[in-house]
Order: sequence, then C-alpha cells, then structure tokens
Amino acid sequence: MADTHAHEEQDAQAPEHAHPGAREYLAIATILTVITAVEVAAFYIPAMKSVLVPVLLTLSALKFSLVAMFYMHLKFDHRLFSWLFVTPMIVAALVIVALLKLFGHW
Amino acid sequence: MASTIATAAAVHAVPRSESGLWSWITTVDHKRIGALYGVTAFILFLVGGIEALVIRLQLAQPGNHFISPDVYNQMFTMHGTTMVFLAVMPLSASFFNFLVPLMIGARDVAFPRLNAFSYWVFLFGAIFLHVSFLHGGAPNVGWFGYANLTAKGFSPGSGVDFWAIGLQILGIASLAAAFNFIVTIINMRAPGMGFMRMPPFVWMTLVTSFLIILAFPVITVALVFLLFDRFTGTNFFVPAAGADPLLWQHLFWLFGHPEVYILILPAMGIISEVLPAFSRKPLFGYPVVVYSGIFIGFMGWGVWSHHMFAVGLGPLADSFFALTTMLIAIPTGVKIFNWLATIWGGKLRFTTAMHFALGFIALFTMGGLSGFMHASPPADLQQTDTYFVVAHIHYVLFGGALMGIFAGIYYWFPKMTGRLMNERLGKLHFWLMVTAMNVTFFPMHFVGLLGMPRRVYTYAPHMGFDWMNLTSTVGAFGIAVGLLVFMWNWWTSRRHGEPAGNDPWGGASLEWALPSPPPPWNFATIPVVRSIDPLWHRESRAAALAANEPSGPIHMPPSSHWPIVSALGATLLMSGMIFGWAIGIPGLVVTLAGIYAWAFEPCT
Amino acid sequence: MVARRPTRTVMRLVAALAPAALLAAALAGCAPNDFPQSTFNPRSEFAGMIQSLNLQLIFWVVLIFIVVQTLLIVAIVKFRARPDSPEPKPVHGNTALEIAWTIAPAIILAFVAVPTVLTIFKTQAKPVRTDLVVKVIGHQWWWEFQYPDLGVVTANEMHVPVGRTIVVDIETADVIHSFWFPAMGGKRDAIPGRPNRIWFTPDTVGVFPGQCAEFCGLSHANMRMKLMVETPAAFAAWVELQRRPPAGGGAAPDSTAAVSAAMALAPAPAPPAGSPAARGREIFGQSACIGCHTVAGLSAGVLGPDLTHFASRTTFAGSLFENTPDNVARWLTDPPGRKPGALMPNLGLTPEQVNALVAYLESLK
Amino acid sequence: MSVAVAVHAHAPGAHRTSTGLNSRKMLFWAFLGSECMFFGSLIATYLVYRGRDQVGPHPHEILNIPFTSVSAFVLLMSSLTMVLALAAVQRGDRRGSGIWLAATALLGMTFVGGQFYEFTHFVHEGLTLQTNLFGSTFYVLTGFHGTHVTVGVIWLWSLFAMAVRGKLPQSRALDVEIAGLYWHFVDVVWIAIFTLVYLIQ
Repeated sequence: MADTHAHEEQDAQAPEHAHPGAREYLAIATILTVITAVEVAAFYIPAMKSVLVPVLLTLSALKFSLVAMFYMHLKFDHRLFSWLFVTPMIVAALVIVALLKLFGHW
Repeated sequence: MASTIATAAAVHAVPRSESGLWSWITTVDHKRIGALYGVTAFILFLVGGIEALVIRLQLAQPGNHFISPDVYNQMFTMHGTTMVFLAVMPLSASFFNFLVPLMIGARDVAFPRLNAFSYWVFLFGAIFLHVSFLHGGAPNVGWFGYANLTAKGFSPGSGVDFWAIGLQILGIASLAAAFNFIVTIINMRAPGMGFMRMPPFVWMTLVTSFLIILAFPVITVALVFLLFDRFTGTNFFVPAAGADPLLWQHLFWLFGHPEVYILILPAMGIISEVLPAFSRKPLFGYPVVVYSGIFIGFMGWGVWSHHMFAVGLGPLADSFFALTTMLIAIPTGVKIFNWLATIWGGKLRFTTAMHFALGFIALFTMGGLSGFMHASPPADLQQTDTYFVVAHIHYVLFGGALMGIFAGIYYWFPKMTGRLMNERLGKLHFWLMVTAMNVTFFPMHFVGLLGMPRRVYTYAPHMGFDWMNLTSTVGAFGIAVGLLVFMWNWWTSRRHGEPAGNDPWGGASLEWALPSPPPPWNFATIPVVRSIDPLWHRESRAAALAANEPSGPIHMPPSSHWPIVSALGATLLMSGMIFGWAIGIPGLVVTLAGIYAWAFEPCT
Repeated sequence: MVARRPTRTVMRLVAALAPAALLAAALAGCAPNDFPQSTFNPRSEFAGMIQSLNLQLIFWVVLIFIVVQTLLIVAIVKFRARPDSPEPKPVHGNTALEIAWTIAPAIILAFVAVPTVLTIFKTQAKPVRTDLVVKVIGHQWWWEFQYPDLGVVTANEMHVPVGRTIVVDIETADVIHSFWFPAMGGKRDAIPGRPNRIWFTPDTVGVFPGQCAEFCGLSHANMRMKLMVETPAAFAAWVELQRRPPAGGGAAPDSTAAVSAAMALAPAPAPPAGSPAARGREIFGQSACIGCHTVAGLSAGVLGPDLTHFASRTTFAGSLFENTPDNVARWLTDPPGRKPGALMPNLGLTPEQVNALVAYLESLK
Repeated sequence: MSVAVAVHAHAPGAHRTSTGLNSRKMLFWAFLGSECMFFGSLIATYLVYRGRDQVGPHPHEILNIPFTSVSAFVLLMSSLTMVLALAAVQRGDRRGSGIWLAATALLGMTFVGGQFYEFTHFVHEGLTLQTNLFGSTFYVLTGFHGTHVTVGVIWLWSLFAMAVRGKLPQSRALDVEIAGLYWHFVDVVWIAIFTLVYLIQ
C-alpha cells in the first residue's frame, strides 16, 4: 500500500502552492533594504532616542519574518515547519526576556 | 504462523556480513544500535554504581579515611555525570532505538546512519570522559560545575576540561539522536497511525526529543563560555571583570531542569505501556496522559530557578518560580491518578515488569512529594544542598527513571531476544532492589533535615546522623546484590530462557505482532493501523499480524562504516583541546573525510 | 500466590511509614543536643516561620502520600487476577473523574501557595530594625566575621546577642559558599560580586553549629562554624574583650568609628621577655605567618584568619578542631595534612618553634 | 514465501512519509529550531552583560555603524541571490544555478571578510577577547555567527562545484533548498544581532 499512498514523493519539485517568483523575491529584497536604511537612519536621528528601542525591535522583527516567510518559504510550506521553528524561537525569546529581568535590566 | 517461521528462517539465512564484529561496527539497524546503547549504558551504569559504593563506604562513619577528599569529589562528580549522561539517558535511548520504529510500524529510523553516528559519539565521549582518571584526575567540581569554582585559578587540573569537552561530545550524540527521533516519529508512522493513536511511549519519546534539542544548545553555550574562560582567558565568569557567576547557574539549570524531564519522561512512557498490558485494560485517559506529558515538557522551561532559591533572587522571582513549580505538580498528579485508574478494575497479573511499574508509582510519588516540599522557597532554604535533596533526586531518578527502565527491560526482553527472563529471579531482584533502595535513600531525608549538607566527604560525629549514614551504606550494598541477581538473570535467560513467541504478554501495540526477535526489516509489509491498541481489536489485530506477510521487495539501508569514522574524528578533534594539535589535526582530517564520504555514499 | 506478594509490598510500605512518622515527630520536638544541626530546631523567628510552613507542607505531603499509596494498595489487592475474574471493561477514560483530579491538586496547591508567598515576602522584607550588622565573608575554607560598627573581626565563631535583630551581610573572598545556621533559618549563598543579606532574631541562648552548604572545593566538608548566642551582657563583654589589645592592657579604640580591619585596634603588648610566648612572637614576626595573618600591632595579613584574639575562640581552622595547645601544635606542624587543601603551607617548623608559637598564640586572649 | 531483501540505493528522502513531507527538510527545520536556542543563549549573555564592564573600550566607542550597515546589507542581498539560485535549480537552469550560487558565496565571503577587517580593527583599538566582558561576549557571539557564515560559504561552493559539473539537476533541488534554509537562517540571526548589538547600544 506504500505505492498507493496519497502523498507522492514530493521533495524534488515541492509543487505545493504557487511559489513566489523572481519578481516577488526582488520586491522583498527592496523592502528589506528600505527597512535596514530606516533602522540606520533612526539610529542617527536624535529625536528618535526615546522610541528607538521599540522601533528598532519592531523593524527587525519585521525583517526577520519577511525572510522567514518568503525566502524560507514558511508562508507556503507545511504548518509543521513553522511549528518546528517558531516554537523554539518563542522559547528563546522568553528566555532572553526572563534572563534580562532576572539580572535586573529593567 | 507458517510465514513467521519462514521469516525467522530468513533471519538465520542472512549473509555472513550480518554477524561478527564488523557487522556490529557498521550496523545501521535500529535494533542492533538499541542493543549497543543498552549494553554500553548498563556497563557505565555499573561504573557509576561502583562510584556510589565508594562514596557510601567513605560516608559509612564520621571522620572516615577510606578515600581522600579529592578522590571523593571526583567520585561524586563522576557518579552524577555518569548516571545522568552515560546511564539513564542512553538507557532511555536504547528503548527509543529498539522500540520506536517497531511501535510506529517502520522498518528503521528516518536516518539510520545518523543513528549509528549518535551511538558511536556517545561511546567515544564516554571513553573520553573516563580517560581523565588516567590523565591527572577526573572532574571534581560536581556534575553541575558551578562557576567560578571551575575557573582555572580554583581548578587548575585538566579534570574540568575533560568534563566540559566530554559533555560537548555527549551533547552531539544526544542532539543527533533527538533530531532523528523527532523526524522518525513525525514522518515514519504506519498508515492510519495518527498522532493520537501513537503508543504513549512514542509520545514521551517525542516530547523528550524536543526537550533535548531545545535544552542542549543552552548547555553547549554555557560550556563554550567555560572553555573559552579556561583556554583563552576570557571573562565570562570572572567576577573581577564584572561578570556574574550566577549566569552559569541560570544557563545550567535552563538546561538542567528540562534535563530532569528528559530523564523521567521515557520511564513514564514505559510504565504507560506496561500497566495496561498487565491490567488487560487500555491506558485510562490516554489523551490526558499525553497532554500532561507535553505540558510537563513545556512547563519545564519556566521553573529552572527553583534550583537557585538560596542565591537570593528576590521575593518576586522566588514567588514566580515557586508557583510555576507547583503548577507542574498538577499534570504529574494527573498522570499518577490516571495510572491508578488504569489498574483500577483491571485483571492484574503480577509479572516482574508489573512489579517494577507499580514500584515506579509508589516510589516516584514519594520523590514527587519531597519535590513538592522544596517547591516552597522558604522551606527549600532549609532543604537545598542537604541530603534531603539527595533523597529527593534518588526517589525520582532511582525510584522513577530506573524502576521504569527495569520494567521496560523485563517487559521487552522477550521481544529483543526471543526468550523470557526468569520470573522468580526477576521478583527476587525487584524485592531486593526496592527494599535496599528504601534502606539507602529513605534515611537521607532525615539526614538532610538534621542538617547534613550534600557533597561533603566527611562529617563530624555527635551530629545524630551516624547510624543513618551507616544504614544508607548498608542499603547501597543491598542494591548492588539486587543488580547482581539481575545480571545473572539476564545472562542465563539470554541463552536458556523459555522461548517467548511473538506475544508473551498479550500486548496491545504493533511490536507484539512481530516475531521475537524481529527480523532486520521488522515489517515484511507495513501494517495499517486502525486503533490505538491494534492487537486488542479483532479486525485491527488481523491487519497488524498481516505485517508478517511479505508483499513485495524490501529496501533496507546498507551498512556503513562512515558513522563510526566520523564519530571517531569528531571525538579526536575535540580531544585536541587537551591533547594538542597532534590529536586535533588528524581528528579534523578524519572528521572531514568521514562527512564527505558519508554525504556521497550511496544509501537510503 | 504471586498475587499476594504485592500485598506484602503494601504492608512493608505501611511498616516503613509508621517509624518514619514517629521519627518525624521525634525530630520535630526533639532534644537539640542529639541533633545539634537539625532544621527542626528553630531558635529564631526566621527559622520559626520556615518551620511552620514546613509543617503545613509535611501535613499535605503525608496526606497525599497516604491517599495515593492506599489507592495503589487497594487496587493491587482488589484487582489481582483470579481464575474466575471477568475480563475487565475496556474503559478509556472518564472526563468527570479526570477533571476532578486535576482540580483537587490545584486546590491543595492554593492552600500551600498562599502561605508560601506570604512567607517569602515576610522573610525577605527589610528588617524591622537593625540591632547589629555582621559581615560574613566566606573563604576557602573558613568563615570571617566582621562587626563593622564595633570594630571587631573574628573567624569561624560568630557571637550575637539574644533577642536582637541581626542583619547578616554575606560576601565571599573566592568562590561561592553558602552561609547556614539551621537553627537560625534558611541558608543564603555567598556569591562573588553579589552581596547578599539575611536577618534573624535569635530567641535562645546557646551554641549552634552551622556549615558551608554550597560545594566550594576540596575542603568544603571542613568549612564549619559556630554561632554563640549570648545574653546581651555576655555579648558586650565579648565585644569588650575583642576590642582590647590581646592579653590585657591598652585602651580600646573609639567605639563609634566604623572600622573593618583589626588594624585599628591598639597594638598588642609584647609578652614578658624571655618567656616562650615572647620567643613565639619573635618567630611569628620573622616567618611567613605575618604574610597572611593579622595580629594587631604586629602584622596585617588578610589571607588567613585574624589572630589578634585567637585564644578567645573555642575552635580553629574552619571550626574543625578544639582550640587546645596540642591541637594547635599539631596544626602548625602540618596544616594541609590536618585539613586537606588548607592554604596555609607546612612551614617546616622545628618542634621548639612550634611550642613557642603555641605559647604565643594561646596568650592572645 | 521468499522475502526479497534488497539493499537498495536510491535518492535520499524518497521514502513515503506519514506527513508527506521530506524527512531531511524536517530534520533541518528542527535543527534550525535548536539553533534558535543556541543563538538565543549567546544573545542573552551579551545583553545580560551589557554595561557591566570595568574597563573600556565600550560598544559605543568602537562599533562602526556605517560599516556594519553595509555588511548587513550584503548579507541581506545574499539571501536574495540564494532564493534566485534555488529558483534556477528548480527550473533546471544550469547556468543560472551556477551564477547565483557563486554570487551568494561571494557575498557571504564579502561579509566574512568585512567581519575579519572589523575584528582586526577592534584589536588595534585595544579590544580583545580578554579585554573586558564586552570583548568576550561580542567576539564569541559574532564569531559564532561568522563561523556559521563560513560553513555556509563552503557548503555553497560545494553546491557550485556540483552545479558546474552538471550534477545538480532539478531532482536535487532539495539539496539547494536545505542549504538555502541554512543560509537564510544565518541571515535572520544577523538581523537580530545587528539590531540588538549594533543599533541598540
């Protein structure tokens, strides 16, 4: 019954949903570049000082998700892969936050 | 039945390369790797046990001079390190290896060569760690290796280096195995075996594997810091540079607490298989048992600082970690009640395996309850770092993990060898060990509450705990006698035990459909699973037994010697940190060659 | 036959429990003399709070233990396979039951969690008042006690007045140690670069042993100490003695000066010329002793314990040995041989030199 | 009744799987999850120790934002070339595969070269591994990241060698996809490091 199984070998073509093409990849790259430029700019603008940390954290999280979702295909791949990656990431983030708190950083 | 015999004949007809030393060195068969893990880990368990006996002899009376304080410190460090990393973890890994593919209806694990690699790295790491005895003394800073005692200035010998590098090597083995079992369990299940039809042992293997892949990177990083401090003079744990030695403790217990669950969850999985089989009743509340296991695994990440109440974290952190710790008591309690409900109303057969499973419930409950006591920080301030905690961990790890492992050995020995173990000797082993275990560890509760700190090589007379320590020492030798009975039983039953047949106990899960021992390919046909206990239902039983009827060619992965070569290379490479370039450079070359050859070796 | 064995297990468990309960009761009320380092012998309000919490915990733990083991035993006895027992019903679960035994532990937890959190905040609150500050410094492997407000420095034996709130500042000179007098309450770690503090109010006069509770290397087992809880008058007399130059004579320094080093004390007067003690003082002054030890007026070493009032202590070397001339002589002959890992080296002293040093040290009252 | 046991060589991961997902890819995602904890611990240490130095140089005195912004940009662009390489392999475009794989590897080498320059420069400025906590945590964190990039570069060149020899057909696109996952992961880690270490001082 192995042969009759619904899921065929699918590693080669990965034919799930419509993968983004070169155009989308370029668009994402442009967005990433712009965000990076904004981040660096924010770093140099004195007026941003008070909100710098939340702004930078948000922007880098955005970059992170764009790369993970589009370049790493998490958006188009099986949910399981997202689970395998995002759960540890959340644990890691919580650990960082907890350690900062325990060492009295705020 | 005829087909079973024919299949068994095929096993004996396998080519010559399937027997002999070389076949074991190059094997990728999960059952053989399981056997290698089991035997190696048991030998190391005996080494750790001998270390424990030495410790107990030294503590038999106050002011004893049986061994020097330095040897004592080496003994308790190696006892802890050995029992955690070289005995209980690999014994569990032995069960993962042998059972998981059989239970989920697979021919092997997802990555058979990676599996062999895990074993060889584990073996070489264990040997490396023990080389320290011949090379200036074993590690002597405790299995927890608190900074800054591990700094070069306070521990100038190479023992700490051996410890840190040895744990890194063993970490590679654990990680590789854990990745393998995650993928195996998610991806190699037989058709019809949904997640909620997996045997509870497989579930606990999955949770344990996730804990390993998340916890080991943390200790890896901590050990990297330690090695940098010791080899290059960095400041990670140097208070004079502004560093905080508590960082080590946080990182260590961030790993260490999940590690506790890595040790106990497999045993919980084992008894969740054994209790139903000998009660003739399905596991009570299977989904709840599974979810409790997952919840315990997840909560294991939020409680680590309860190992550190005495360091003065402040009332807020103390309260937080006290409450999360107490929260874990709920799923643990739920599991215990579910096990009780499983046997309740059953038709109990008191085989040796059942004895050990019931012993698990009784003893693990005690370990859990003492754990509940020091979940309360103020109470813990009187208990932590005393023998009370030694009693607690031994009720959890001996009364829990080891009782579970022995239940598993007696339960699956027939499947592994095709013969039954001697029940009379088995019960003698059980009663000797349970009695001796209580004689050894029960007084430790009181020794601790009476004020004896742990990790002391001697104690003053007239403190009121002389006779209790002596009792513990006597008990430890009782455990040793029990183990001798077990070893005798194992040795003789292997050759002369009663033939077991496919299913001596009337088990519910897929492995009992197969001949004992199973053929190299396990399932001649991959069965279709229609229920959680396939062998207990008429129609799914037929489907499961059909697994022995061949229905086409079988692809099996070929043997490979590259895993052992790569493992040897990696170990030599890391040993180079102690033994110098002459070992390190060849190690690097062998590693790269091994990985290259591995990557381009035709295989499955 | 086989089935009966578990019954015996149960009986054995019950049998084990009974003496355990008796033992617990005995310990709780017990004679402290038999168990001097017992945690069930609270002699301060800090220890008392822990004790009452601990007793609550023990109550619940014993209760749960009895319930679970009873259920286990009953199941084992009642449901053992008999030739005539029917095939069990394949029960897969019972939602109501499972909810019940999820909630029951949660309720018990609430009963424990509330007093736990209250006690945490009570014991870690700011001290209601501060009668005496003692700075404890852990060393491999001995304890140093400084009384910054009194200008007193001593080792291994901590003196405090009864009924007064003692604030203990805990530090370390090398690795992590843990300060623990069970009779006074819980332990607290001495961590490099991270000063810690506890406080307690002793309520009974007496001598209470304690020891380092965090593994700190080779001689961790030998890092013991004593707490002398004294009447205020006796404590004042002890302070007076410590502030005096040893062996009488000399004026006490200004008591308001907060000094941490014993160097502020007036110099010790020399023993009568020609006596063994004088010869000992000479040897002390010329040998490696002065590199590590302070004797007011003679030396200012800080690596080893302050010896200015050595003879006023009942024990020495991590409270390991009685302070007798014989013991001190044996110690001076080979310190690492007497206490493994002792940083004090074997100075290769002749018996004559040892005797002179003993005479000198025993004169430092 | 005879059981044919064939020791068979065929494409890796070609087995039927219960989820229909490729086993190697799944292992790799689990590995990346594990790597999250690895870098998480390194980053946590860097952040915990920030501002505890007894002696300089301190981060704000030495970190060169314009220079590192360019490095970060280079690594971001290498992620773009990486997805283009994968797309080329999946199309069976042998020439494109080679070009984009080489471009990715070269961008990666540029990044590593930049890091090498940065480290040498910092050492000249008086910041070594041993100088202070900043030195220890900074070099070990970014050094481990740099090591990951270096491993990725070696991996990419091996794939490049296979591509130019025509040994990277469409059927082996998974090999490139997995290398790509690794490469993108290294990129997102740098996104985090760039923000947490360089920009938030």
